[in-house]
Amino acid sequence: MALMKILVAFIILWPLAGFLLNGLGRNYWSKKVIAYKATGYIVASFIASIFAFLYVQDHGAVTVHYFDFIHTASLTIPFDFKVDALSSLFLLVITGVGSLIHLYSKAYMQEESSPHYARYFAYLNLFIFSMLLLVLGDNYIIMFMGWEGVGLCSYLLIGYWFSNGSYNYAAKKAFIMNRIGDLGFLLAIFWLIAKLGTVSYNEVLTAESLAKLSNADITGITLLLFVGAMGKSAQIPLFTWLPDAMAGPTPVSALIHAATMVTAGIYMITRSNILFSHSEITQNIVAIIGISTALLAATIAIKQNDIKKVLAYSTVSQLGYMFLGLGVGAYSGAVFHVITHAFFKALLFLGAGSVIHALHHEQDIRKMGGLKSKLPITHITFLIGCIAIAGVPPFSGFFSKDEILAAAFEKNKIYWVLGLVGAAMTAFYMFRLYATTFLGKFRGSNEQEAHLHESPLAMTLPLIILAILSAVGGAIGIPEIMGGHHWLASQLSTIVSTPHEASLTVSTEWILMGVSVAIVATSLLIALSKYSKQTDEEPSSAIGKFFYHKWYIDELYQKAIIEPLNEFSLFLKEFIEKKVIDGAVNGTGKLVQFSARKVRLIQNGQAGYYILFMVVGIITLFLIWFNDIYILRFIHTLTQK
Amino acid sequence: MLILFLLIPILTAIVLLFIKKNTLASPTAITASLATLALAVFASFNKVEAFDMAWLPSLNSRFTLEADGLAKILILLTSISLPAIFIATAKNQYKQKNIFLSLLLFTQAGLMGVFLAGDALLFYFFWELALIPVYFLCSIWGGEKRIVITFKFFIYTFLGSLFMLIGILFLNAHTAEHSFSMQAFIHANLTDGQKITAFALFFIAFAIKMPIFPLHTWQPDTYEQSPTAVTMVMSAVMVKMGLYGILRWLLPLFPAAFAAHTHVVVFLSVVGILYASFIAIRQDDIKRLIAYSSIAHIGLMNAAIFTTTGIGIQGALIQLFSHGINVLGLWIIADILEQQTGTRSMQQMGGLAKKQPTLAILLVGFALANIAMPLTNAFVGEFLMFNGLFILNPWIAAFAGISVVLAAIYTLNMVQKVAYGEISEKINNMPAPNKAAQTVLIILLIIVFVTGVYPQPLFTLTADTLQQLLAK
Amino acid sequence: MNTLEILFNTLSAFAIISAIMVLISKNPIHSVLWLILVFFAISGHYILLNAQFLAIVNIIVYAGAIMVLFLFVIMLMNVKKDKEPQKQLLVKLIGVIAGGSFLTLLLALVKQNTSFQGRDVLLKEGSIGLIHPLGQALFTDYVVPFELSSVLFLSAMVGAVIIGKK
Amino acid sequence: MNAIIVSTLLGVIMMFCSWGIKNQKTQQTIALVGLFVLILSNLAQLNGWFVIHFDTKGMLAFTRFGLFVNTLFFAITFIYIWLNGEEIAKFDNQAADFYALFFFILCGASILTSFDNLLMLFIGIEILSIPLYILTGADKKNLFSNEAALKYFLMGSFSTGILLLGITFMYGATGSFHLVTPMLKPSTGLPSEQIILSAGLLLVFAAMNFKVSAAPFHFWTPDVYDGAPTVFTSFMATIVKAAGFIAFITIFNSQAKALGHTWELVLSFVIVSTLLVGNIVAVFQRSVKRMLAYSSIAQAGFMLFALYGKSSFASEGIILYVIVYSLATIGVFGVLIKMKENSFEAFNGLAKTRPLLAFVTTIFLFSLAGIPLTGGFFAKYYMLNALYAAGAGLWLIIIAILFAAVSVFYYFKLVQAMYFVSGEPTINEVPKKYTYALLLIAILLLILGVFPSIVFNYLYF
Amino acid sequence: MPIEYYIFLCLTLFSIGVIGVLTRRNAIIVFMCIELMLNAVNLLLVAFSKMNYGAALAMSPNTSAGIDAQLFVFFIMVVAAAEVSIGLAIIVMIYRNTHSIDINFLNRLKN
Repeated sequence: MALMKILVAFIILWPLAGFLLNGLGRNYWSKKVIAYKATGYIVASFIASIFAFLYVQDHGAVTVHYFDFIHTASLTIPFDFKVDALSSLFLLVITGVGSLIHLYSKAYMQEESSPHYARYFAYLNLFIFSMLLLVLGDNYIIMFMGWEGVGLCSYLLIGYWFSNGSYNYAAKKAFIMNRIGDLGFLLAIFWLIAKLGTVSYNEVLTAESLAKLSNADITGITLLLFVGAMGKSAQIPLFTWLPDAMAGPTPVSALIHAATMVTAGIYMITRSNILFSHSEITQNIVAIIGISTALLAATIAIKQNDIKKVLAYSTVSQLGYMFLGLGVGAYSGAVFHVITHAFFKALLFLGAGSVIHALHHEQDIRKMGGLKSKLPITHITFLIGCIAIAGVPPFSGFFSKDEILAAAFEKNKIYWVLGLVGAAMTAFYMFRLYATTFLGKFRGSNEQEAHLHESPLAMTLPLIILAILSAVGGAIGIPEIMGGHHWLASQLSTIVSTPHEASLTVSTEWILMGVSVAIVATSLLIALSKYSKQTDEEPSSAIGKFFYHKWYIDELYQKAIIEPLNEFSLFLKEFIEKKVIDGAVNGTGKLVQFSARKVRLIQNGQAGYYILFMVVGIITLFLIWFNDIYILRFIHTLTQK
Repeated sequence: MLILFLLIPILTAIVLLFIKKNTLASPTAITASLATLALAVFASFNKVEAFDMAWLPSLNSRFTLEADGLAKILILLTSISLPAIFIATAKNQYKQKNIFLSLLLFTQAGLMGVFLAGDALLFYFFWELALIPVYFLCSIWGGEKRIVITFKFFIYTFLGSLFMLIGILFLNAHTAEHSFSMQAFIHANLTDGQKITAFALFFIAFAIKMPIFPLHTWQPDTYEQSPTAVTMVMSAVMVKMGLYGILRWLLPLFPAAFAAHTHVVVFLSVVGILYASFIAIRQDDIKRLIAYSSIAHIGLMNAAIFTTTGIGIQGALIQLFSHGINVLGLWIIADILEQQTGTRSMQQMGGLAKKQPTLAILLVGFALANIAMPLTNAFVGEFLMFNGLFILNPWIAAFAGISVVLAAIYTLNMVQKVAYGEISEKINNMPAPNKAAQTVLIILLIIVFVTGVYPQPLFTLTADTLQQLLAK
Repeated sequence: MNTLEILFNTLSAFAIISAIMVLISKNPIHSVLWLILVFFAISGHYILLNAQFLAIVNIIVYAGAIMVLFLFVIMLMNVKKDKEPQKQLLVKLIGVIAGGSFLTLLLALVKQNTSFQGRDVLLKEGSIGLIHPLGQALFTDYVVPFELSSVLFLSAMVGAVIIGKK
Repeated sequence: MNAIIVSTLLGVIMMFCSWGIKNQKTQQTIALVGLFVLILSNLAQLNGWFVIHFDTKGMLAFTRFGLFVNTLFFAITFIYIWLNGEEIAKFDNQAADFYALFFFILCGASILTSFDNLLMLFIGIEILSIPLYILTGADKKNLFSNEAALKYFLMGSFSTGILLLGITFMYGATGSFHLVTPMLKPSTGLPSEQIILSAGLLLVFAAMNFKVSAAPFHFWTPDVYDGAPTVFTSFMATIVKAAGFIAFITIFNSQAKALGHTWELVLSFVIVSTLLVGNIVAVFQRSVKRMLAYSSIAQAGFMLFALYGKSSFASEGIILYVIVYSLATIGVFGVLIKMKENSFEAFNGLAKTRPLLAFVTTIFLFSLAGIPLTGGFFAKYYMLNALYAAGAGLWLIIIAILFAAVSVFYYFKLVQAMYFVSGEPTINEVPKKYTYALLLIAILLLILGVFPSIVFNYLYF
Repeated sequence: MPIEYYIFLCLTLFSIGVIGVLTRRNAIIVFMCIELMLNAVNLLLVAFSKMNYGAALAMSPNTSAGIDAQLFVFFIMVVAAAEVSIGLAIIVMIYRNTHSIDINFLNRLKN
């Protein structure tokens, strides 16, 4: 236990230390030192995570308590961490992929001047730190801390090149959309506290506390949690920030906007799956949103020409798949896909990064092509990535995606069909990307061609490792029918309430696999044949334009939400504030002035009038006194105390 | 012990009136304020006995000072703010700086008195004493429209406090042996109708002081026009007088009337929160932006207190302190920017991160605190307060929650306009960074994060007050 | 209708008419003279009420001293009748209305008042109006105000000196 | 009694000084010494020692309260003459005459604090007023002064007529001039046998309102205060008005409650209209002197609260108010005298050139506005308390408070001129001694602002 | 002779005085009207005194009731004399400076 306490502190604090040291010493250390320090810390906590993982393997889940974050009469929120199968898995992924990407960044960010270089790594470390908080926290508050922390880091990293206005805008967009989600999350937490008075997992996620919650409560809470997930994991309607987030450096896209942060939503829902599986409505909503996001993003991805944009949309659509999995109750499947996706999507981004690096920040695939020979390693690894994501057996993507589809099939045939369509499109756009980038002949400018070169080892090494992982990563979840025993599912059986056991008959499952494989294969062949020679020009068909312009969703938001809000606040500022409220205040002052100007005219300086007024005054007094004018008496009785 | 909190500032202030040399004046002020800070720190971790002596036999009012958790936390805030302000603005050139400083110290004395007074008349006394020096500070050293604006501010708040005076008179008339002490007021025999009247009379004063929508219009103008050092005092500490008044007097005296008005006031405050946030989005003047965001935060605190839920009030108690620190930091930064760039318009700033990275980082840090990022002190308070709102009514909480997003919008706008983007020539002309101010900011930022990660000391400090309030 | 009533009525009528004449006569000197007549009428009333001392004092002080003083001043600044521009009619009207309503108001009150009903004024009997009892009272009970009225004269004198001297 | 006798004698002495002694300084010194003697004699009577013992035959009744107030009057006059000696001398090489008038006024004032008979009230008021007519017109060559004097005189004697009619009615109803307390039998309505008495009281009320310049009988005040020489205005606005109030209270405290609630109505009407006229019109004035005239009307509105009903607050309050208000007013006028002109602009930038003078002026103005830490606050507070204790509705208090807030408008206009507006003040040179005298007054006000009780300790023991 | 008669008479005179004050512009005339008011009051006082005296006489043969009123009248006359001296002095002073005693021209002080 004490060991665990130290170990967890170790895992958490290394990245934090990295952040602080690099942040404060940014002007003093050389790039080399900075890079090695940063990477070293993450590696260290990766090793620590391995130990933690092993410890959990034989001793089961542990909760370590440090201090009480909030301790009042009515509410106590401990600062606890929980290491169990789920979180330890995520630990491995985060720190593992994280360290690879740090390594990669060392070379990729070489051109930056050293303070900014340090800033970059500091942010990355901070990100890892927050991510660890998120997965390790033993209650929703600590998860929320990490949750907002990663949002902040993505904000900082997207706006890393801060002198560029549009990048800042993208960063702000990302943060604010996340904030909208966070609001949902926060409200869910309040709801829990209001009903249960606690937010610790091992108190919330239990039978008796479930008993305390009415169905309405559960649905409400889960929906709000899902809103949070939407923001973080870029689901409809809050997904538009993710493609823009590609403004950040490519490794960042790889780490944050593909491998780790965006999957936080899946983690959160899996963590609280007990709640979700008690609300049919929420599950359906999750599934529907998931699948529709998957399709929407896929359609857009088909028409994009920016290499990173394509990958971004593919990420969105893959996330959609995961939510579909969650929606149909295939939690372990979702997690499985998270892990495999982390591998191959990180791989793809890094590959893209290496391409961009080679082409001096050229991102338009129409200006690429024929890089196969120039960048061999990148090419191979990228290809593996594509295959993996397309879901060709025996690569990792196949297994995870298949598991989700199977679950979908058994839940509702329509999900399955749509899922297949999505899978087909995935294969199509991925291979469109691959073909236009690597096959054919080079379409870029000459001096670009002159300088084409394979990336340094620091960049290729992570590629290779990730390639291997995405190739064989499926091994952790080979379903029974293939003679595997689905190690992952058994791992998660402690956390996931209803581990998805294959209730389908063996035959059906084989059939499903066959179908999907067939469809995927055909569509990728079409893509290859279509794009290996030529690229596609500006879309002409209406539908093509529609996809190319991302369904005009950004424009829609601009018109429907942002501008009205701006107008509204301008109206408040200029009219309500200045004219109405302040006008009233100043009006009283003016009234006094005005009446002063009028009343003083009585004082007209003529003694005769004065005496006249006096006589009138006396008469008035008499009238008040003797006839006791009724209004005055009324006032009096009114205010008689 | 407690009397020192009044004596040190007042005596120093009087001494300062005769120190003409600036080089001598501001060190004097700084040392005095640091002395009070030391006292305050000591007081907040030890038990201090009340100070009591006869004052007005014919009115049966006593000179009573007593410090419970609520008082202590605000005393602490005050005595942190003053030295911070003095040091941060030490470079600023004011004509007759010694007068300036001494007036600030008088204000401090007034604030201390307000937070410590255990006797209603005394409370009112210090309430005004805190107001009058500020009036002079703003009107003499303020911006070009200062006279009109400050006068409006003065009349506005003075009128409010007059209503409170009537309330005090009213209660005092209904107490046995015409006493002004808290206890006597609590046991004053009033009909429910009279209770509500008195409640209203007190509430107007506090509402104007805080200020809550729609009585807030004096604030942005005043903050904009007055010298930033004064703005800091007003925004970091003075607005807390209103909340303090509500916690110390309103809630204990009229629990019933309080509960009766919960929904009205909470609704008003929430409307105010959103209103202020929306307006803040469109501000280009950095001081006005901070002013409006401050209005929003204060509104939230007020709403939380009026939920009369333990958790909400606890949150407000914490936030009293946290908001003070955060907004102080923001003001100091705003002041540095104004002093060094000579403008307050954020359009003309930009690229600060290139020119003065440290300042930019500090700005981001306080911006995060301003939007209640977790692990900053503001998160703890706002989390608890929203929680209280939610317990009162989920829909109101959700409604108010929108401000979380809005806050992100305007704060990030500010950060983007000031720190990021291409470097503007106004920023480019900035002289060397103001080390003293930056040190202060760093210290404040450390406070922000320490209390954000480990807020327990604040909880323990305010525990007793919370108990008393909940006992009602 | 005995002699007293006749006297009362004639004196009253005389007083009121000449009072009105004071108002309406253009020439200040005429008004002064009319006023003197009013005073005589009032003195007549005093005699009727057997307040001989006051009657005499009234004649001497008012009709004699004060009014002569007035006359003297008017002569001094020889204000002709046309010297005084008239107030415009409306103002006069308002004045009359105000005064009239003042009168009616008071009269109404007196009418309502019950405590005076049937109270009579003792005419021509009674010795209190004679010099002897008055003097007695003045120098015993009323010595304080008597002495103090000297202060009044002193201050009046000083004042006259201050204003009078160039 | 002592006060009355001694002040008369002193008046006579001063009269002869004006022939005997030509040196202004000496005259002032004599006057000051005389005042000192006056104070002593009054204190002597407070401790039961009389110059001459004789029965006033129920004309005068000396109460501790009245004698205490006398002391205040004399003390304030002392400060006043000490401060304004030179100024008074400026009018006339015969300042002694004015001193004589002051003493006669004081005599009248001390009659008004102790009268027990309507005859004495009448004589007292006359002794008080007649010298004032002179003082108002003292600046013989100045048309404003003349005009003010005539207006004051005509309206004053008109109000005397009203007063006499009132007294006559009261006599007719009760058959005596003594202040039998209460003359009326307590009743809510108006029993028909008391109508004439009430009418008489009301007429007296009106006349007294004139003396204390309460609306709607205030019309003379602005013109007279404005026209009269500033130095005398400050005397008029303080001692004289205060004396009027004391008389007013002595008559009506005995009667008020018996008059039933309609009385409260009448009083509320007068109070509200006084506050309204005083405060509102003052806002728009351009001449400081005239502004102060209106503000004195407003202050009268506050002092009227003491009439609302008898209570310890009322008696203590009126005393405190008299002290504070007189000191502050004398102070402000003291500064104003030194100004070349009366406009607000004249004060621009006074804080730069003469910080101390500006400071004391600020204290006086704060005190008039009733800002805490100056005596004015407690004065107003006591009055409000008295009002509430006497059972007035809260609405009246709230109105009063609102007008108090309005008063800040015009008092602070002067503060702004002095501190925030830059400019060159048009001011005659001010001797150091003079400034310190003002500072002394300011300090007194501050002390009263923190420990008002010190005044009352003397009142009862 | 009923007291009401006297009251009516005196009030009438008094009101005539008031009207005179309100309607005339010549300072002296105004002042005279005020004197008229005072006289009306005097007469009323004497009437009251005799009324009370009559009432008291019924009780005791040698009462001095009502004497106070007559003395009051005496004092009123005294005061009036003093007032007149001052008033005329002021009027003369004004006449010296502005060759007019029209109270309506005296409105330099206003507002």
